[in-house]
Amino acid sequence: MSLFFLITAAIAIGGTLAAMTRRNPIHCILSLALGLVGVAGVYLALGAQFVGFTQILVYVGAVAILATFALMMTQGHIVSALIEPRRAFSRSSVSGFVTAAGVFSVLGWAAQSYRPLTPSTQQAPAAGAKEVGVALMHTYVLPLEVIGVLLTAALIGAVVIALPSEEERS
Amino acid sequence: MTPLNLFLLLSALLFSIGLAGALTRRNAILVLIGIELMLNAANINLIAFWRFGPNPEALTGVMFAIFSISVAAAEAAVGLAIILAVYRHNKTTNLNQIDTLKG
Amino acid sequence: MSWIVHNLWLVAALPFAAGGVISVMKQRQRTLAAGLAVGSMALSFVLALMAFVQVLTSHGEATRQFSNFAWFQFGAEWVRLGWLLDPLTAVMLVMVTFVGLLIFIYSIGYMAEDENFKRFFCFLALFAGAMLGVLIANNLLLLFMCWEIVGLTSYLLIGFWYEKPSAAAAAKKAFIVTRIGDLGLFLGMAWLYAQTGTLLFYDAGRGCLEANALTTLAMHTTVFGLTLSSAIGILIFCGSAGKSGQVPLHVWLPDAMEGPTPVSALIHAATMVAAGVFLLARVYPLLSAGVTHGMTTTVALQVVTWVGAITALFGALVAVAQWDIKRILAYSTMSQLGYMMIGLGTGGVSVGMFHLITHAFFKALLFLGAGSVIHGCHGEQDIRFMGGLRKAMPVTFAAYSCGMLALCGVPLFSGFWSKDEILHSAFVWNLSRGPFYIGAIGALLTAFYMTRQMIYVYAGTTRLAAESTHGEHGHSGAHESPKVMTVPLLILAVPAVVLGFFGTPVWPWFQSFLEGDTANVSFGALGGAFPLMIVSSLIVFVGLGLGWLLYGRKLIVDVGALDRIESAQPGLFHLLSGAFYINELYAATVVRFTLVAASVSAWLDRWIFGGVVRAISTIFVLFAKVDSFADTHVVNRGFDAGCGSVSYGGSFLSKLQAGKVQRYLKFVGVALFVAVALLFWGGKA
Amino acid sequence: MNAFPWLSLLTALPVVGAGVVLVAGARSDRAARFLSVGFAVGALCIALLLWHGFDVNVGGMQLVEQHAWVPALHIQYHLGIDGLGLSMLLLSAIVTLISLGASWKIEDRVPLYFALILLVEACLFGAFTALNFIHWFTFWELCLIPAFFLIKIWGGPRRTPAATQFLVYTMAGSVAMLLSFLAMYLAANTFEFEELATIAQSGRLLPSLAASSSWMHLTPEHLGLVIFAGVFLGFAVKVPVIPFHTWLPDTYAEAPTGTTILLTGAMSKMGLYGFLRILVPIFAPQMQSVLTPLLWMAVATVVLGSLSAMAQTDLKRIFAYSSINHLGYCLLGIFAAVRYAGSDAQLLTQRAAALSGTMLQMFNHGITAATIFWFVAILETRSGGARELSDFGGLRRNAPVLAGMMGIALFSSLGLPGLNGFISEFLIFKGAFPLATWATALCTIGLLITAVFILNVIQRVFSGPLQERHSNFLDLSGKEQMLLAPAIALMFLLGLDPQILLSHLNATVLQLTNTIKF
Amino acid sequence: MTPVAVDQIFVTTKHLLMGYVPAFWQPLASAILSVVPVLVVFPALFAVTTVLERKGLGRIQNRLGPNRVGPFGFLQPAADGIKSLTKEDVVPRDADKVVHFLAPILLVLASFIVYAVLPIGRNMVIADLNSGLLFFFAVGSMVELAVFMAGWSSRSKYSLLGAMRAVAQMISYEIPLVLAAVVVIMAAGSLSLPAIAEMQSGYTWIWPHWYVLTPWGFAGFVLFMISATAESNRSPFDLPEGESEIIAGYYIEYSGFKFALFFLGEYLGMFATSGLAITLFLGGWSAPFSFLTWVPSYLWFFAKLLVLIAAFIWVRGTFPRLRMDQLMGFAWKFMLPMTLVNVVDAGLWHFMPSGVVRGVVCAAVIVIPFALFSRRAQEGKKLQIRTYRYAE
Repeated sequence: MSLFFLITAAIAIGGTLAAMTRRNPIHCILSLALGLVGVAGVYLALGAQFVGFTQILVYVGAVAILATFALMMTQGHIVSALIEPRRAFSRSSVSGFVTAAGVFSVLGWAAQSYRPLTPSTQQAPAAGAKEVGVALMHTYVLPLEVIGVLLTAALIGAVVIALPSEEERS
Repeated sequence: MTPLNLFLLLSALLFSIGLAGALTRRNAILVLIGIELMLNAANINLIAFWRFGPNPEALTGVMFAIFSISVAAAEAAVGLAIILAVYRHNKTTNLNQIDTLKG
Repeated sequence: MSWIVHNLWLVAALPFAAGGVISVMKQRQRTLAAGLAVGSMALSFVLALMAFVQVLTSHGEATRQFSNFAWFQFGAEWVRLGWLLDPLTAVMLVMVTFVGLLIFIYSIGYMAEDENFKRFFCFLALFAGAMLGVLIANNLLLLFMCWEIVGLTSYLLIGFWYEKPSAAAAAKKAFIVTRIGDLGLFLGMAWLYAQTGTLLFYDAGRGCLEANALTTLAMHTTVFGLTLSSAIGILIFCGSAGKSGQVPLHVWLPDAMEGPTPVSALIHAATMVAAGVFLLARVYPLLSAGVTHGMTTTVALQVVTWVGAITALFGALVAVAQWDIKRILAYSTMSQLGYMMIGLGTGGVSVGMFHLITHAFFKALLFLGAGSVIHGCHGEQDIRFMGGLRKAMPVTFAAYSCGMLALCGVPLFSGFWSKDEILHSAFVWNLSRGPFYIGAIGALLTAFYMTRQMIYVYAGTTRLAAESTHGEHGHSGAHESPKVMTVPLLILAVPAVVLGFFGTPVWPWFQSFLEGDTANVSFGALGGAFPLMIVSSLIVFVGLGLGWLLYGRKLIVDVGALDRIESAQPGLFHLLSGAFYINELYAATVVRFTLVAASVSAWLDRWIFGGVVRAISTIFVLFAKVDSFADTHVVNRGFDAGCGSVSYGGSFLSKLQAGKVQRYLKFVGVALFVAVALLFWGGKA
Repeated sequence: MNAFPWLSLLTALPVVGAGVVLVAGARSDRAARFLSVGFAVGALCIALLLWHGFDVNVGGMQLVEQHAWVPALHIQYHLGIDGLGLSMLLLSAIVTLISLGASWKIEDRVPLYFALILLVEACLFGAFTALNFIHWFTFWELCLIPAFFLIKIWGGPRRTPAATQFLVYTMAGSVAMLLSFLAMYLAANTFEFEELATIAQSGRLLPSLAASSSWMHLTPEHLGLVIFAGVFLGFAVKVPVIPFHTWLPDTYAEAPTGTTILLTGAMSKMGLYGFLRILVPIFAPQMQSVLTPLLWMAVATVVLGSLSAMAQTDLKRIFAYSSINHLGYCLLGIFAAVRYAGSDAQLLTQRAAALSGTMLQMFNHGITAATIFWFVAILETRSGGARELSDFGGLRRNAPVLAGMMGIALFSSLGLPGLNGFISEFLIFKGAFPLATWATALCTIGLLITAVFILNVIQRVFSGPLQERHSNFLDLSGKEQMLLAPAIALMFLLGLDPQILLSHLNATVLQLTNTIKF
Repeated sequence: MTPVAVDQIFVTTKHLLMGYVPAFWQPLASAILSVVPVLVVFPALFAVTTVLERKGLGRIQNRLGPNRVGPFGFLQPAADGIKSLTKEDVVPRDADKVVHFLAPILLVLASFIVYAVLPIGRNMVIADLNSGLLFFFAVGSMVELAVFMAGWSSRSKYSLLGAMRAVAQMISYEIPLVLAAVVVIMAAGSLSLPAIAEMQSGYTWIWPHWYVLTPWGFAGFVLFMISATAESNRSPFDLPEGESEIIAGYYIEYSGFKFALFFLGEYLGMFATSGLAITLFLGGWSAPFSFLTWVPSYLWFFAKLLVLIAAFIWVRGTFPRLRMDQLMGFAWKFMLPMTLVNVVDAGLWHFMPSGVVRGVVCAAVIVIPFALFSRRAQEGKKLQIRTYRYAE
């Protein structure tokens, strides 16, 4: 239980909590970025260096930016419209929190009571770029290609969906 | 309380936070962010099980996490594009006002 | 082995090379083209003489020399080719190169006015090369290849005046009909190859014409109780029947006269048609394989003999009733080829070959003479429009007479000796006298139709000025041909007269030469042959007399006058002049059958094979239609009814579907909670 | 020579070429034409280089490139050539050049056309070098796509149905083949041709087939036949074997002539290649057990093909059927070769002869048919699109050189000795006659009918009086003569010295001869 | 002292110092010993660079540049620093104060962190991560976030526009940047920057094994430098700052030391990407000729860095600014295809046997598409000397 893990876990929890509770969506996104950096730290703590850096690259570098862009392109020009009203104790919010709390209770209970059937090996294996690359090009080459196709499809799909339709452009 | 349980607990917590956000926020973009958060929580699980599992040499968890991140990125791109399209149509991203799927 | 054996291929290669060079020359380089062709032929002639001398001066086994080489491989084996020098080759080489050379020279005059002069010599040279290739081949495959190229050049030369539709059609006919025979040869070759594992004729004991192979071939029997050797022999004979215009594959030969006359002389009288006989002579060991002491002949030889006999009679009969000077000679050639077949079948190689050689000279002479006549008459070929040419063309007349007498078999002329020998061997054939009688009748008819032709062409006064269908030149009167044409005629006339003396019963030099022996003069042999000589001489003179009786006594003056036989027996005459309507018969049967088969095949293609495909696609389309019909009328209607009730129930459920995404998510969350809870509490308990 | 992936390079070059032609040709049609020819020449140079470096004493695969592709499914990127593959590569390279030459006058969407032709070439190269089913099948199917567009866009008036028929028909065959191979994969767990052949020859294929896919309770023998039938169908359609040929005349007639050249010169060889590479090594026992119908099909292909050709009046249709007829001889050779022959050395020799002849015929027919269609293209261009026999006549007067050169090509097709067609036909007949006597004898009818219709073409096109409208018909220009001369020279060369080709084929023939086991 | 000793002088010094530290504190001490020099050297370099740039630009524009403070104006940075420190720190009333405050800090932080993986000399790297390059790009992408934060939090139209421009541009050029670097990864087979530098430190005769000397390496270097210029928002890609349109872009509302921090961050980013380019393509700290290896490696690194900085300055003084559509079109229609072609080229290089043929083929593979793409790009454009027409 290293200090590093505790710090990163704290960052992750704090960031995500802020992301889900701040009223200003921009703050939410920025906190989310912080939280995800924390998650990346958790990955590093687990020895998955490649995944950790990928996490930062993808989430901080792309997803967060994408979300801000989306925000800007929807209501970015009206700052006040962004801020959600305070209604923490409205009916739907309460029911949402209750549901989430329920889920956490069962998941947390399951997590803390879990006992692995086979003991783990103590030494953390290497999961650096080289090992990941070798695995991707050999065992997982088919999934890799599928993911490639998926990303291409998503790229094209996103462009097509987000394009203004004909009459909107004219 | 083994390290694995701790990671799982963290994952469960993040998952629940994401779920709470997704359930309570009204802004579609933030709901999407909540969902991303849930995916991340799942990834922590994957990595943790890989790290403390019986056969870490296979890199299965890492691979799964990488693919999951890729899929999440694709999902975010498409999801945000959809939100843009919906916004253009409805002039809002408030989910309470978007209910054309009503039965 | 001497130089000439190793380099025998040069004999064939030189004209080939000349032909190749001429083919890429300019149209107007006429002199060069002719010079190249004639020069190459002259060189070949010299080489042929060298080969001849080589054979002449060697004895016993050494008379047959060959040189083989590997060509290509398949699997573990190599296909080997080679050339062969034996008396048969040597004699044929000299004959072909000599006659060919003369005809080349003659063509310079004959074709002088033709714009495609160069092309003509190109084809001629190619032909000569291929023909010589046939002669020197020591491998049936090589022989076959040259054989086919001979056929091709023949095709090209017959169709030389391609703008005339009849010439083009005749060329096509010639190629196809001979190819029918060639297919037999092809199969025979494949079969022989399969059985003996080689196509080399002679290969130091391993060749297919040598004792080892022949014994095996003669021992095994195959379909119809034939021995293998006979069956293969008959297939090979198909090829030579096609090339040599034997019944029933003779139909192309008369039509081939559409080609220029030197071509007719060279290809369709002297050399190519004789190649069929040569081929049989070459594979004679195969044909006669299995002849035991008790039996003198084989099935294959019998087939050869009888086909030859029928052809001999057929040709002679038809020649009686022809008007075209070249067609008469063409049918005559057919008939003479039949004789050669009889000779080969009954008497062996030397008998047939002797007639082949003498015939080559006098028939070339006759054709060139006819060409000279046609040339003199400005392209007129119908003998009814000729007449009186004796005075106008004295040189031609003299030479032509020699040829005619030799062909008729007038004693002491070359044809007499060779034909007599055939009749003799047919007479002593122990299976049947049939061929002898047929031959005798043929000889009589030969003398008769040649007399008829001579009288029509040369006697009396000219009928050329009379209204002619062909004389578009507008010249009146005939004229003698230039020196370049008459000199070859005169040169050819000499062997036509004297060549026979090399193969008389008294001094059978030629026969011995072919068998590799030395000839001895023995007047004793004359005694056996003498009675038959008398008989055949009589037959000839009867024929001549008959001809003179019918045509010579009272000369024809009117162009439109009926033939003497026509006026007496019109039905018979028309049957003969129509060549027994064999062409028409073929047109009605074989050709029509093929055409019908072709259209049936096209129909099959369109309606059966294509139809099945269309039917399948139609079935699929039908399925689709039925399906869509069922969809719209059955399924949908039932579905609509069902839907009514479902939607009633659904409207209740749809209240839950508020369209609020988060509410759905909440359901999922609750479900997750319940599921996990159940899983843990329920599963652990 | 061996370290470098020459075969991959060869396959990739036309693809690159297609891209370059598309991009660079957008501005200038001329550039597109010359660039495509440049790439085709490059491919030919590589093919010749391979030819030069080929070890003629090795019967197996050379220049093998093998990499795992999808390891989970045992799909490999596996390339290699033996004599057969090599000759087909060379043929494809030459035929592509001929096709480009014949397409020179195309004016519509030039870069696309030439790029598609290059793509076809790439697919041919790919298919002739692939040794793994999936890899091979990819190219086999990919080949259809550019061909389809070539027909669909540049074809004659009835191009749309023709293109569709072509695509659907060949696809149907391919699907059957794919199913069969999947069944074999289930049984043998490999897509490698060589491994499949080894398994089949050791007799292990049928039992494992029966074990893995016991379909409708068939006996292993019958199951084997069903699987064989699937694969056979795929190839039979491509070759084509009568009665699976109905797509061919329409397609050949409607396709632009340059494409027809590719179709007949190289693509039809893919089917025969499949017969030799796949069917014969793997399915010899099955072929043996249905030999009689197979031989009937070969005879039908030869005889009906030639008869139908005789009944046509359109030049392209005539030579389309002529193509069927000529490939029929190959079928005869292949089918005769799988006849049970025991271990008699004499009959093994016949088998070698038949197989040699077949491979030689594949090459020869490619060259000859491509050249003939080139001439047809020339006739078509000069007469303003006329292709009917009755549209011509007497052309020899105005165009003696054209008549002479086309005559040589036609006589080569007819099987005249001294030209390339003869040797291969002789070898096939020589080998097939003792193995399948009656079928071979019947096939000689085809030889005769071929002569009839080819001479008929010569007579109707070149002989007779010159038609009025062709009075300005031009003879071949010097440039055209220069372009055509190599093809004609090749015919002579292969006719006079077939050893050039046979020396490279022989080790392969021997190997194939010995792999036919029962 | 041997050249090796001189080369390793900082390394040995560190080890020497570490010996005096108790074991428990050693990690921390080691980090401090490694980090502090970087924190000192590069800001110092920033100071030197600003004055060099101003003087250089001045010369290019035919004027003198700063020459008042100190000898030849070399103390100008100090003056500037004092000025910015003493200026009032103005924060707009409507601004999101926290984010407004955090933005420059995050920017400088991210710019500094990337130096962790950059080898500035033989054995001189703070953290030798085996995914170093990935780390570099991952942390580098945080800069975008910082820029956005700055632009958004200022509540100003200009700064928001500038921020959006900057972010769009940086995202667009990040792809060619990474793809241009991919070729090096393919060649080196490693993501670790010290390992990549080590790979290039060999020599053939006197020539170094720098990747820039291969066709794909040269193309990759050029593409990388173009992308890097855009990535660091420098001229001619400095639209986010476009003074003539949006005054100064995202940091328009900043003043005083925060403004200076932005400036610092920009230059640090430039140094870092230049350093990365050096490491990837120019052999890192290795000498350009084998006979020059006696010169210490860190000197080579800084020498190369200065050359590249000079090139940046030169480019800034030479090229006019692009239009937004040109900028994006250039990224997607030229840079991206070219980098992809370059990846293919590197693969080809890898699989072909070495020799002249390989060089020619690979050069052709990159030059031909370059010619084709650039011709395509110029299609239908009349290229001529422009005559400006003033607004009517």
